Amino acid sequence: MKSLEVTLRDLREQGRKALVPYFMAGATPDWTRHVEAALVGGADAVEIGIPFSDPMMDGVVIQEAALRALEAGTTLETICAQLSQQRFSAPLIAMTYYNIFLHFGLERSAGRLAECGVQGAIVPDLTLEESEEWRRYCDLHDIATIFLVAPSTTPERFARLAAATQGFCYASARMAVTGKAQGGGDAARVVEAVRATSDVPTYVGIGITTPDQAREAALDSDGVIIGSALVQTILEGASPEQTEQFIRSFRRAIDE
Amino acid sequence: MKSLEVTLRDLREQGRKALVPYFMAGATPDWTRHVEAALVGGADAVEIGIPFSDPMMDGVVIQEAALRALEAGTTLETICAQLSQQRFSAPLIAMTYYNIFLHFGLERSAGRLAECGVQGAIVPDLTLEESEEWRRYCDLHDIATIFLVAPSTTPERFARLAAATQGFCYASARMAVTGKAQGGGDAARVVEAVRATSDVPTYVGIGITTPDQAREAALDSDGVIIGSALVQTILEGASPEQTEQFIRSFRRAIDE
Amino acid sequence: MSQHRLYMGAPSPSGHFGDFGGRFVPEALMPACLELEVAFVDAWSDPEFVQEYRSVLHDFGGRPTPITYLARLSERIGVEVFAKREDLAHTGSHKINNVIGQTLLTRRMGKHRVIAETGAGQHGVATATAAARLGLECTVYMGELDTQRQALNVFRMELLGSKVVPVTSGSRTLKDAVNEAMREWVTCVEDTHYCLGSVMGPHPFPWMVREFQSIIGHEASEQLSERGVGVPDLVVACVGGGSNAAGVFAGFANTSARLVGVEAAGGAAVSNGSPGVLHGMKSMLIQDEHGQIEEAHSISAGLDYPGIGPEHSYLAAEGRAQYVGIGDEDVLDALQLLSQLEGIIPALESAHAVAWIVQEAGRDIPRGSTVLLNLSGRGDKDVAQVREILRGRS
Amino acid sequence: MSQHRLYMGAPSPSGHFGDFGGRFVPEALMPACLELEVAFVDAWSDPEFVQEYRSVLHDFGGRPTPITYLARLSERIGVEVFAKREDLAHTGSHKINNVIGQTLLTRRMGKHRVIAETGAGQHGVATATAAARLGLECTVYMGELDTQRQALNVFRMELLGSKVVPVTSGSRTLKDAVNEAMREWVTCVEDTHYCLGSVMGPHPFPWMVREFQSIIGHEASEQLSERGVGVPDLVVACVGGGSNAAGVFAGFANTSARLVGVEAAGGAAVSNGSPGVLHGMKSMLIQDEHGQIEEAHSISAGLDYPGIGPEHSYLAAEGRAQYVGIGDEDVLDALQLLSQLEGIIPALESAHAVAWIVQEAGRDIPRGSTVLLNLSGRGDKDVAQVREILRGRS
Ligand SMILES: Cc1ncc(COP(=O)(O)O)c(C=O)c1O
Ligand SMILES: Cc1ncc(COP(=O)(O)O)c(C=O)c1O
Repeated sequence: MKSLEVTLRDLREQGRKALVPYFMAGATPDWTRHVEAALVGGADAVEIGIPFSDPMMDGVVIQEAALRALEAGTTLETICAQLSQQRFSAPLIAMTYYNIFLHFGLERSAGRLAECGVQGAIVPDLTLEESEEWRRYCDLHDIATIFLVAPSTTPERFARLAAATQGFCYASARMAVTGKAQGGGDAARVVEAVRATSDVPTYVGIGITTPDQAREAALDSDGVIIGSALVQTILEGASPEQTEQFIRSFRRAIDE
Repeated sequence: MKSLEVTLRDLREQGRKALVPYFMAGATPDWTRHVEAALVGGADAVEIGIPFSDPMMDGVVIQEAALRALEAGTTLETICAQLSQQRFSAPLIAMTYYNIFLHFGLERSAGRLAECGVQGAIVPDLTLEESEEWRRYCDLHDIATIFLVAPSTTPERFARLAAATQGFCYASARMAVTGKAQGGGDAARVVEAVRATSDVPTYVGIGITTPDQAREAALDSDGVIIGSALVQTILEGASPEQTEQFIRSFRRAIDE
Repeated sequence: MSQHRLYMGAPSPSGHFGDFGGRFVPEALMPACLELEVAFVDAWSDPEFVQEYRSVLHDFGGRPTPITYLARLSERIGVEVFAKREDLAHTGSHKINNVIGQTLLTRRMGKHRVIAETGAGQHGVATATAAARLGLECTVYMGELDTQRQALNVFRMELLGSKVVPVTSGSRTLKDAVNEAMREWVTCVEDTHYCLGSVMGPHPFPWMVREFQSIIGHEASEQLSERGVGVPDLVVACVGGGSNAAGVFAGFANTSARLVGVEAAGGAAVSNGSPGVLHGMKSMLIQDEHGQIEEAHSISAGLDYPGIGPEHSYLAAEGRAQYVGIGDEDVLDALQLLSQLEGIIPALESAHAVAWIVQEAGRDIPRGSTVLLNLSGRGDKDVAQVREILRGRS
Repeated sequence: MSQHRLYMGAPSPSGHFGDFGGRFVPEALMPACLELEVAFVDAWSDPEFVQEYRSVLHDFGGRPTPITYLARLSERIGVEVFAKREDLAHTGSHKINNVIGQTLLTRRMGKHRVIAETGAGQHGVATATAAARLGLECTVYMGELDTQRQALNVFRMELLGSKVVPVTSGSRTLKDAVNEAMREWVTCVEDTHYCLGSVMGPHPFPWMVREFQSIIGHEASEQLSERGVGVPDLVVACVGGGSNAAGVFAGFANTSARLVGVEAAGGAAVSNGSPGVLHGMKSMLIQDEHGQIEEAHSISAGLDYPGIGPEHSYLAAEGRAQYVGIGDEDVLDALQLLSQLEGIIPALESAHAVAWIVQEAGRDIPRGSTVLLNLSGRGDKDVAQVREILRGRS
């Protein structure tokens, strides 16, 4: 079992719902300070978005963040270099599209991520079927490969994905790309489908915008992922302190 | 034999080359005064153009004259009314397109023309083959039907057209529509072709622009027709006196 | 319908269809008309020529064009509509049929140049196309107003190697382009063929162009038979000069099918015109009380012609075909309807025929009738114009 | 050329052509891809479906398109060139073959709506057309820049009853329209089919679109045999995503014919790219040193794509097909040359293939060779642009 999963299972055993915020690396110069602030605010793990020119699974907010990051010259290497300069108090999870790793070299990517403390990777366009080679290198470097499931996932795939995912299973709350949304979507049903086949921690993401939504999602699941809503505040100029407050408000909601 | 032809044959017997100017009826308000002036200047007969919207055989000058005449409200009837108000000292020849007569009524056209002293008609788009009915009515009213021949006319057609034409045979000097041109064109050859088959008077027209050209054309033929060159001076504002001078200059040239 | 007379055969030796047709041209052009007649008769009875004409239309022109059953339109209006898809022919309309015939004939006559008139540019582009293919020189006369309104078609002709001459006389539109082409033909008739664009002009043009277009009707008749539809109750086509209508009618003139030609209401030579002589022919014309030709007015440049081919005047006089007028508004509606229901954007010209069918379905066209619609061309040339009009409204 | 391997059969069960292809999509779309694969395999082996696909393409789409021998061009360059005339297909290019297949499949899957991406608008117009015919709802995603550059095509789609959504993300061109269509598909995959426009995207699209386009090659092969030309020495087609090329290659992949795909020099994924993953597939892509996709640059919107279909990447890797690049200047010259010599104004895309043939005749193409040129579309859509460019020069 990967280190990430050990940590996250521990969390669950402690009865703590996981709070996992997403940051686009390089979208602002002080992005690592936002990561730290989130940890102070109560995040249990952090997704580090590595920008890609064609983010097929992302809505406008994260697209915009990626664009800014790319314009600022962000690359996988600059990100890793920045991450290497400090140690974070919670696991980091890289999130990006497959082409970034493919181009950097699969083995080299996994190694470099591990070097700078990354313990998991989410590659939304890498299907289970295409993931074998990537998983092999991740295994070598103790990187958990995290898979998504969606409301459209079939029972047979729920079983295979839940079995394959490591660290946690990323349950899409709705049929949508990342972005802000209302309501709880299909989260409960999706989580239940995962649980029917596996005891891997299952976190809900996609469209969780408010603390209320997060509270509700956490009720049915083991944790929540906050992406666009957070990234938007940062794009709009939020300070690390504001990020800390932001995270704290979600923390409070899911801990209720 | 039609009156017109009797007159024109007489002229030839007198050794006089015929000078036949063309006027667009209605192109200027004083157009009948130009006709009179031409007679004073030495014209032997006058072509009276009746404007048609689609003058397929005419170049830009006569098109423009027709347009002005039509804009001034000129019709076959207004022309006849004006012609009826006076007697001219030389034969008048109507020139227009077939649709004008067809629309007015063929028999009625011939009758109305005859009433106001017209003795001949040139209808450039009425082919010999289509002319039977028109000729019948012209015969009833002593109107000579004048046919054109052209450089492209075949020997067989030369014979038929020369036999059918009355008054004179209109020999096109060149393959062109009415307008100003240079040189003598094919006039000599065309006139010769007519003469080879008929002794009808043969006049050269199409493109005769200067007294020199007229002199040359008259050498080989029995007369000349002056159209666009004259009409253009009138469109440009020439007075009847200037028309008289214009005609006189051509008269002198062909009498040399 | 019982019939004793055979329709759409050859005209009389002098080129008449009943009271209409004939030859009304300057003498300078008579030899060319006669030469053309002889050449056409000779070629059209030469199996080798006919074979070449057919194979060029097959290999280059995209024939046979299909017949499309318009399922959704038919359901909507309660009449079975089959469209003959001339919009799929090369250059986008039936015009190619005629120009292939005439350019092959031009070469056969030993001439190396063609001239043509054009209104919106369809016939001009088709002529330029056929001329390019055979390496003939080509000059196209086009009303100056039209060269401005259809600047892209001017460019197309130039791309194809043709010269386009703006005509500044008269109304500076199609009618004047014909006049000018005729005038120019006088000057170059020796080595130049005048490639007239419709079933109009002096004999043998109306006959010859109809023969070159009759491939539409013959194909359609065979295609409908193959499909088991047999002879349709109606054959409907738009009419400018009348070439696409003549072409499709030719396949059904001696059957029981009703023939309907749809004119633009603003240029309805048969409904609103009277007999007259223009552009070398006697036919029905829009003219004023003095015999001055009037300008036609239509949203579709291709129907903006004050006359109609003489054979149509004859068919109308005989009662063999019926001619109706459709206004611009109905045309726009029909164009949108066909686009949305069938995925075919018709030319504005062709949309006249669609509009009449839609209007009369269940009225003059009994429910359940089978109708052959000649879809003479595609609407790509018209979308900019239609867009402007529809925008102006909303 | 001796061959042991058979080309252009089905990909591996996971949708790979050698190292390329596959499925790289969000999990949310996987069930739809799997459903589509099953539906396609089922339909494509159902003679009734195949028959319907063929008959719609025949009756509505204008197939078979002819093969035209380009006599004057051939004489000029010393190589025998035969053009497969996809420009004569309904909507003006080969795109109709694919959309007819996919919309029929959409209906068969019980979905009532399609979405599509489009660059210049060709695939969008084709999809809107096919959707109108079947009464499917249709939304087309188009880069905002492209909606402005190709406003008339936007209007065409609207006329056909489709909704056009301008895409404001990224470079606001084709690449982003694909991203956006994929994103939207995630939200409506239940009742909506994504009608992808080329042999790209996740399995089964590259295979399915190739199969729907292979009618080009099969027809051509038969037509050339009938003419006694037999197997040509070369088969040449332009390559954007690669659908027309795949379609024509499919008829000759297992013959001795050399296969040549002509890319825009500014978007030459095979010549200048490297392997990568984009838009659901692994293939050759134009990308920077960090794996960021670059914008392609070409005078022709249809080739303005930074990738290429995965099967082409495979054929290139195998050496079975060769991919070359042609610059904008040569394309303009070729467009003019073909127009003037043959009376065919090609699409700018297709002119790339012409340009390469002209350039290599007597060099890489030995004198006297027979070449099958896939003329993927007509240039009407491009004349305004070409006019501006040529004007800017003179
Ligand atoms: C598509 C189309 N249909 C019809 C016409 C009218 O011509 P005709 O009546 O000769 O078929 C034209 C003329 O340009 C046309 O382009
Ligand atoms: C005429 C034409 N040819 C070629 C292409 C390129 O697409 P593909 O490579 O898929 O054939 C396009 C795309 O729009 C096109 O319109």
